[in-house]
Amino acid sequence: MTPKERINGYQLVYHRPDTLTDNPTHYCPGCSHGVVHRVMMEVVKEMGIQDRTVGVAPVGCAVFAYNYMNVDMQEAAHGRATAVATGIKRVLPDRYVFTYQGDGDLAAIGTSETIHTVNRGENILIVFINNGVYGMTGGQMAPTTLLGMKTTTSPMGRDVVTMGHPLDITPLIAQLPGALFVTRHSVHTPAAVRKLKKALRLAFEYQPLNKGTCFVEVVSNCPSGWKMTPREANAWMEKNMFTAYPPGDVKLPPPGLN
Amino acid sequence: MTPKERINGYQLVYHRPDTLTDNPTHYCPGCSHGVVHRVMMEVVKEMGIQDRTVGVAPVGCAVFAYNYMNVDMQEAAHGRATAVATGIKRVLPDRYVFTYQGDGDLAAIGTSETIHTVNRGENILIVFINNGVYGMTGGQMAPTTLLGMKTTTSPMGRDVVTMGHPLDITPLIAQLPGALFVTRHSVHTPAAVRKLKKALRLAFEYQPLNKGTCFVEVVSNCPSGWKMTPREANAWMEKNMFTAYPPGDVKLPPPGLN
Amino acid sequence: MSPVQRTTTLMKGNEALAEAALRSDMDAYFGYPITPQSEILEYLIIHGPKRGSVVLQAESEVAAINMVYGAAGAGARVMISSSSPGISLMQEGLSYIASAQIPCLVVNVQRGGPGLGTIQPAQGDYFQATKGGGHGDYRLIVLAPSSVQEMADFVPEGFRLAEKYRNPVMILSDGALGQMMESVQLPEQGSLPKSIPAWATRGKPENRERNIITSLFIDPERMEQVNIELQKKYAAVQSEARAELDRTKDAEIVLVAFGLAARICQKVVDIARERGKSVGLFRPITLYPFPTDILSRTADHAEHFLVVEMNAGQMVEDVRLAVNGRRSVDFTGRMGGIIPTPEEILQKIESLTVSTTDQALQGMP
Amino acid sequence: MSPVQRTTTLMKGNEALAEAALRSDMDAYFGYPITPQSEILEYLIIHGPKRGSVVLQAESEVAAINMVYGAAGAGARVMISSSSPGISLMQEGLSYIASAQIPCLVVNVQRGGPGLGTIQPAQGDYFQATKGGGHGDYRLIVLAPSSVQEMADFVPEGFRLAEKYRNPVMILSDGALGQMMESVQLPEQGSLPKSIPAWATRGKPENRERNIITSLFIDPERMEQVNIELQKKYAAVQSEARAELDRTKDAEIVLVAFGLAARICQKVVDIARERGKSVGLFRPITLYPFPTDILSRTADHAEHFLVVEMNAGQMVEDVRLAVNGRRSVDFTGRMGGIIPTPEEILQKIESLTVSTTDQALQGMP
Amino acid sequence: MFVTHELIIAGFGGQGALSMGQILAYAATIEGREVSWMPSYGPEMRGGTANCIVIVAEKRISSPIVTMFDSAIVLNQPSLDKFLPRVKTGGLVLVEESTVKVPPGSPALEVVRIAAVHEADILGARQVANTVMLGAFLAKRPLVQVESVVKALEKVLPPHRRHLLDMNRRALERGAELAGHSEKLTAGSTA
Amino acid sequence: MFVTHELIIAGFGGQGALSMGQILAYAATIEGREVSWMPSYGPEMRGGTANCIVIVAEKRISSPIVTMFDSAIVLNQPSLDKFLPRVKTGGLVLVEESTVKVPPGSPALEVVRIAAVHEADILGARQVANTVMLGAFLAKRPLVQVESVVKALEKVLPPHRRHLLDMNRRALERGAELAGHSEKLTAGSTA
Amino acid sequence: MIRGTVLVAQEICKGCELCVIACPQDCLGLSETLNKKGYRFAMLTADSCTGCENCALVCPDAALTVYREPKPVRRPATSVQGAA
Amino acid sequence: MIRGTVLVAQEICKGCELCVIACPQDCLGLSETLNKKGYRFAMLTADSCTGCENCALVCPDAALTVYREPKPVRRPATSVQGAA
Ligand SMILES: Cc1ncc(C[n+]2csc(CCOP(=O)(O)OP(=O)(O)O)c2C)c(N)n1
Ligand SMILES: Cc1ncc(C[n+]2csc(CCOP(=O)(O)OP(=O)(O)O)c2C)c(N)n1
Ligand code: SF4
Ligand code: SF4
Ligand code: SF4
Ligand code: SF4
Ligand code: SF4
Ligand code: SF4
Ligand SMILES: [Mg+2]
Ligand SMILES: [Mg+2]
Repeated sequence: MTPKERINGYQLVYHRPDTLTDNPTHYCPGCSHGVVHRVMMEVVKEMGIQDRTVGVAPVGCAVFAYNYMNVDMQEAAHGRATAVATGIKRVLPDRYVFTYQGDGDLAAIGTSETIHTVNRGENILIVFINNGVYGMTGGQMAPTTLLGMKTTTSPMGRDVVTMGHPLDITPLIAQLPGALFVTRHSVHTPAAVRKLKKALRLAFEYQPLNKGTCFVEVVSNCPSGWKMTPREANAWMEKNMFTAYPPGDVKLPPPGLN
Repeated sequence: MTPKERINGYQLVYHRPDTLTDNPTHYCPGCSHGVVHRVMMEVVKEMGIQDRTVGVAPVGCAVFAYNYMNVDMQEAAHGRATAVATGIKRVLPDRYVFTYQGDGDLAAIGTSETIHTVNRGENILIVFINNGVYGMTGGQMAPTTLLGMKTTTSPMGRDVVTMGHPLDITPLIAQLPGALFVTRHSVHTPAAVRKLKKALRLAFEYQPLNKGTCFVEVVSNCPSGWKMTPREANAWMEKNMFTAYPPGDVKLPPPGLN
Repeated sequence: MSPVQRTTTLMKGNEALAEAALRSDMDAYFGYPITPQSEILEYLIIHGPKRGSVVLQAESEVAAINMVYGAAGAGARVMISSSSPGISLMQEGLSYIASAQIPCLVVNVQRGGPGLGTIQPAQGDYFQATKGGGHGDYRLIVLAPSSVQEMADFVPEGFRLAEKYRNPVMILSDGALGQMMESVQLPEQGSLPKSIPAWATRGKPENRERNIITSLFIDPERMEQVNIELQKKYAAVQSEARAELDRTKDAEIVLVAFGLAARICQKVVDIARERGKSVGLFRPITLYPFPTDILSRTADHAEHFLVVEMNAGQMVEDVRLAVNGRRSVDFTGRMGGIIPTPEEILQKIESLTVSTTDQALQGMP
Repeated sequence: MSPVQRTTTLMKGNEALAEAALRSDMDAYFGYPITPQSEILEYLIIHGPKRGSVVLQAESEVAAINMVYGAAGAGARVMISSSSPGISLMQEGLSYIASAQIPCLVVNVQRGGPGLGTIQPAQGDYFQATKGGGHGDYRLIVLAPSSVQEMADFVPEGFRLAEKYRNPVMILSDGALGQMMESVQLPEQGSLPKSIPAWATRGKPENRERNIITSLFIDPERMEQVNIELQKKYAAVQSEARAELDRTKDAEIVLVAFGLAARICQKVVDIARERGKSVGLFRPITLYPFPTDILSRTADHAEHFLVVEMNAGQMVEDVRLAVNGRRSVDFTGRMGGIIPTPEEILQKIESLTVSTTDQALQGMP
Repeated sequence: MFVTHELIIAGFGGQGALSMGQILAYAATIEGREVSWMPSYGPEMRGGTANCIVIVAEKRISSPIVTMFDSAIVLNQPSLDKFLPRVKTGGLVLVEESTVKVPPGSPALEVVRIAAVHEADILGARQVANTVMLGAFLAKRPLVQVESVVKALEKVLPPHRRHLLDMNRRALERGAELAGHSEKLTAGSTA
Repeated sequence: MFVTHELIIAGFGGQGALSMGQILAYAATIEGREVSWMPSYGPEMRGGTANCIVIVAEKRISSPIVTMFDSAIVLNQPSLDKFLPRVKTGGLVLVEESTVKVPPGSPALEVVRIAAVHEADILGARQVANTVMLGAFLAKRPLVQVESVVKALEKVLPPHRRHLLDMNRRALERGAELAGHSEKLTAGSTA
Repeated sequence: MIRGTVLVAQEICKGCELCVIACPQDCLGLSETLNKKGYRFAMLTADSCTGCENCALVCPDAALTVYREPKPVRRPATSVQGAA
Repeated sequence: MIRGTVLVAQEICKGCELCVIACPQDCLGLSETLNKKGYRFAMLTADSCTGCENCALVCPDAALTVYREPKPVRRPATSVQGAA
């Protein structure tokens, strides 16, 4: 049966949105980045805001996000995505502005920008991909690397005495009065993806209210950095990453808002 | 009566410690910096650790701290004092290492270094002088400037929409597992000074235990930046700063430690 | 709007610059306090917002320069200012901005270095400004004001050049020019045309491809193409080279100085001429592009060049490159925030003429 | 300890450098991952701690360079490494380190810029390294390896120079040298003497004044004195200038190239000589101090200089300054991570000789 | 023709040396002169010395910084020590009487002592001590007219200080009187 | 005299092109040759192409980067397209049979197809496909002795992989056999 | 049960198997052959697909298009009108 | 009550008055004259000082030295031994 025959008489129920470009991604097989890209662009598509959306790509594996997301984008220096987004949003206050950042980008070199952007309550969306490792540069330790976790720069496992504790930045963020909505998700199951999409939709919808920063963490895998198959990686993530970074809402907007 | 006559037969009960140099300070009249310097050096003197203490001065009004504190010191770049202290402590793990930083230094440009140093649990003491203003550069808004407070860069008072909320960094710090002892003080009354001294003594004493970072905030005045007399400044501080930054212990070491 | 009469006002250099930015319809300013230029931020935060300009005190210079990247990448007219150490922190950001070809105006009100240094005026950041303190082959267009008037004038001019060439422009000033007051004619409000650039990231309408601001070209062939584009631009920028020549035509000795040092040298020329010495002054106004050709022509008749800088000798290299061995090029300078006095420059001039006319006598016991 | 025999090993440049650092009794290393040099941190974190060296992955390059300041200011032998964008972020810190006269070793494994650029090898940071990318008048001593062997050799040499002059030393390498493997003889463990400097901040004993590490000299007279001290040091450093000369004696055309580009040029010389052309190679080993005098002597006999760089033309300025108009100096280069091929350099050589010998014929229809 | 005048005003930070210079500069601008006002600034917010160089000229001013001065207005002792040797021969040195002692043995200069603080107290506001000094200076060196100074003050004083305008005018006049009556010393006579 | 040999090894990331080159470089070092191994590295962690240039020579190697090669070992199609034109006339092109198709019409080169993946499967571990290729290459261009390769493997293999040594030796031998028996094509004959 | 089917963009698929794991009907698997990038790619291995979209939801490369049988339009009994 | 006294380092004092405020005995005040730096400086204005140290504790410039009458040594009655 040719594909054409197979779908004959059937209805299309899912197709990649045209807010994603046709470029194949450079991500490793099974990497969460692609899922999050797709879901974000589905939301942009469904809300019909492609013409009012400006994204900021990080330095990290998602550095090429602008090759895939079919919206106007800027590629920021390592760690500075939220500063770049602040610049954009301040001069274009009616646009939807988001950043997309890895854990190295957001929680190591960009810590200061992250905290101050949220503290100012910039009306932007920050999407935070926490895969516990520097994927792009070959799997070095990230601030969020778990204790005992082996990376190329914690070859015997992260040890707390010399390397410090995993940095759980999301609750810190949530504590800042400028944070409007802080939530943590994953994309390892269809149900998780559905939840993430709902959260992202809310986060985008809050933006024109000018009530503060929305912060969506996605606990993610990095099959290459972790040296696992995608299947193993997702299982490992659920077992280990979720203990340290449990999915769920961390801070909800005040009741009146919804 | 000459001074000599006056003290004839009396006992010396207080004299500036020789861990302070003889240099007169450049601080404005009534500025808290001088008090904190003195108290710290009294502790160093009383503990007899002058020969094992290395301090790090910030960029801020206390940039010249090394002119007054009679211990080996390094003057760090703006915001980087804790990184400098990390460098020192890592190569000299048996020394007492402290930083001394203003709110602009520690909580604006140095946010990232502050958080990561504490997160690594570097075994150093961070003394944080929160006067709600950039004193050195002429009274600009600091991260800790209160809402409505007038500074040269918030001439109509800090407004939350464009300038964001005052950043209360101390509870954030306390939340990090690397923080051992986090406490907040002031120096506006003799009693407050006594409390601060006790806290500083504890903080120094914890250091050889290698259990993490000690963080001592001193809510301070800045008569010049606030455009008040020292007397007014202390009264204003008590009334306004203490509401936002209430003195007290924020995080105590685990019970076994003392 | 009816044209506003240009009136003369007495102003600090920093404030004149800030007011000129508002009159140039600057959309946004990002900064962080640092002496001796905090007045720029302070002035703008009072006057900017009510005149439609975003003014934001960032948490650091690193954040500020990246806010500039974002805002200017979104098509806004953006300025940033700082002083030496703060400018050093922006070097990565400036390299990105130059690579992504984002127009913006960067002001460095220099102080004495290196390190934390002093807050007194200096010119030690010439190399950083003109050769590119960040990584890779990029250039800033660098304007060197030498009066409060030029602190104001070079703002619209800087924006114009930045937008024309899609390149960051730097105004390389110093603490003395920032802090001193002189009378100044401010530019007229609205005299600098503004339009939204086609490449700006402001949301992708259906009828165009998405706009991307990036400096990442992982494929080296593509990266080289970008570099070739940049180099072509820099070649075109050479036509903007400017200098002010003061009594150089008949000068035997030509002083070369920029910014505040040029002001001192003007006095030196006055005195020297009174004393019957044929001294002139060559003042580069653009430090990049360096006015190589104009200077080279001066070398057709002048015998000696004496470069005067408030540093250890930086521009002197560009002077030597321009003169290319045809004439002697000497240097005198003061460092660390010290401003050379006319007297010491005059002495140096004496020693120069002695050393050439009476060379044979030199070194005798 | 009995002296260890120097054996030949096949190693990546980055790893050879890291191993050489351990053998040079480095006390501490601070770094942050960035391609193409992450192997240095990765190697050191495996081998460093068990051999007594502190190895710490910092939260950023800014933090890392300031950790270096602290540790080296406390008298430790300290190294840091990064690649172009990361080095740009260190410019403020480097200016502080130079001003406070703290010895340390900084490694830049360059990649193509500007901006985020590409991860391919390049030499676009020459200006930044040699003229001072940070603010104020300071210099790094800059060593340019051109083989894996030199990646190793320049580590103890870099530490030695840093400690001798109390100045930061930079090894200016590139991604190709960092990533390639060649056989290398590693330095012997403990061959570099070490002592605790008297100025280090390690706690003030009763019998000495407190030690202070600072770059703040608010009084301009004092700041100028510090600058004069620095300039005297840089004058003394000139004696360390080094270059490798390959068949320049009888060369009509002298190629000038450093690092990887010099390797390519070596091949060019081989081929050119085979073809009967008298071509030689001048390879600066120290980029600062630039081997001006040695090069100038070469200009006594050579007719043309052709500078070959993996950038848009940076070192060529120093070559021109050295030659000072006596000979023609041309430039050819590739940018953005592209490595020039021997063929294209040979072609350029052809065009040079054509353009001088057959100049009259040029431009004819 | 108007002869270029190069003046230094120096005192402790907070004594108002800088603003005195600014007022003079404004006044000269109002009269169409070329003016430059150049402060020296230190790290301290208060305390420390503060001084400014004011140059008033007819044509474009070349260097805004000079090392020898036509006059000096001196508000504290360290400044006197620093600047006395840098006043040109025959130049004018105006000192605030209560805070500055003129040492004997200085070169031949016209030294005028003004009890500006005392006069200001009498006038009712210590802040106008500066204005008294300025009035005295202008009596000696009429670089600008008193009216221009008043206009400058009108421009410069913040709205909530406008009521001080009259007092300032009186201070200027009083300064001029004092300068007229003042015991003229050459530095070197007992101060 | 030993003649300098310039070789490119190219494939997808993860196929082991780089490590194959390293083994060869180690082996040549053991034999006292001058060697350089130069990878090209891309942004991707997996996927993308990866290749390295290995130069084996008797004397100091000048440029570690060359544009024309004496031989090429090719493990995927994009690499063939890229490097086939850059093999010198008369040079050797070794391709993995199951993944690379040699197009007709290429210049006259010695093209040898090796079913390395298939052979490795037979030997029991797909990872040794590389070693099969290397064995084949060395049969054609004996730059180093097989024994040196085995010694290099001993040095390079991590302890927990030492048991693979024997299999690798067999893979080298098998590769050599295949190269001997292999149908020699000039590119251009139907592949 | 509603019937569905999926199309796989074979040259985009990287064979990560996440769809295979996510499919509640166990009707996805990987090909034996490789695509141009060297990956095995996802394919329907049984015809039990219900068009539930789960596979598409977890696919990092948006390589899946999902189709479903039209829902049998349940017409309310009262509105029986002639289909056009 | 124990009697005490304080010495003020007049050239170091900046006249901030914090000691004046802190003194429970109200025995500190500022001078009429200025020191070399132009500040009025702290001085004892009454002889009610108890040597409590409060002033010294809050002084930012460590300008105060505090003295106190020796405590009357309360000798336990049983140990009356001749003082050497
Ligand atoms: C200033 C600077 N430092 C370092 C790098 C190198 N670098 C590129 S990506 C990266 C880390 C990325 O990790 P993360 O943010 O967690 O993203 P991931 O790749 O894991 O998605 C680093 C350190 C750089 N490009 N620029
Ligand atoms: C990189 C850099 N940016 C800015 C400055 C200017 N600067 C000096 S001190 C200071 C702020 C000091 O404020 P704070 O840390 O609160 O200390 P305080 O003076 O209030 O005690 C600033 C912004 C600098 N020296 N270096
Ligand atoms: S390295 Fe990790 S984060 Fe990066 S693309 Fe691969 S799997 Fe994803
Ligand atoms: S400016 Fe403020 S913080 Fe600085 S010395 Fe003066 S009072 Fe103290
Ligand atoms: S999830 Fe997508 S990329 Fe992965 S195997 Fe399935 S179709 Fe292919
Ligand atoms: S649509 Fe559902 S049933 Fe069909 S293949 Fe995908 S996951 Fe399986
Ligand atoms: S010691 Fe106590 S009583 Fe005496 S002056 Fe000081 S505060 Fe007052
Ligand atoms: S507290 Fe100290 S500085 Fe302040 S008035 Fe008293 S003695 Fe002087
Ligand atoms: Mg990551
Ligand atoms: Mg402060």
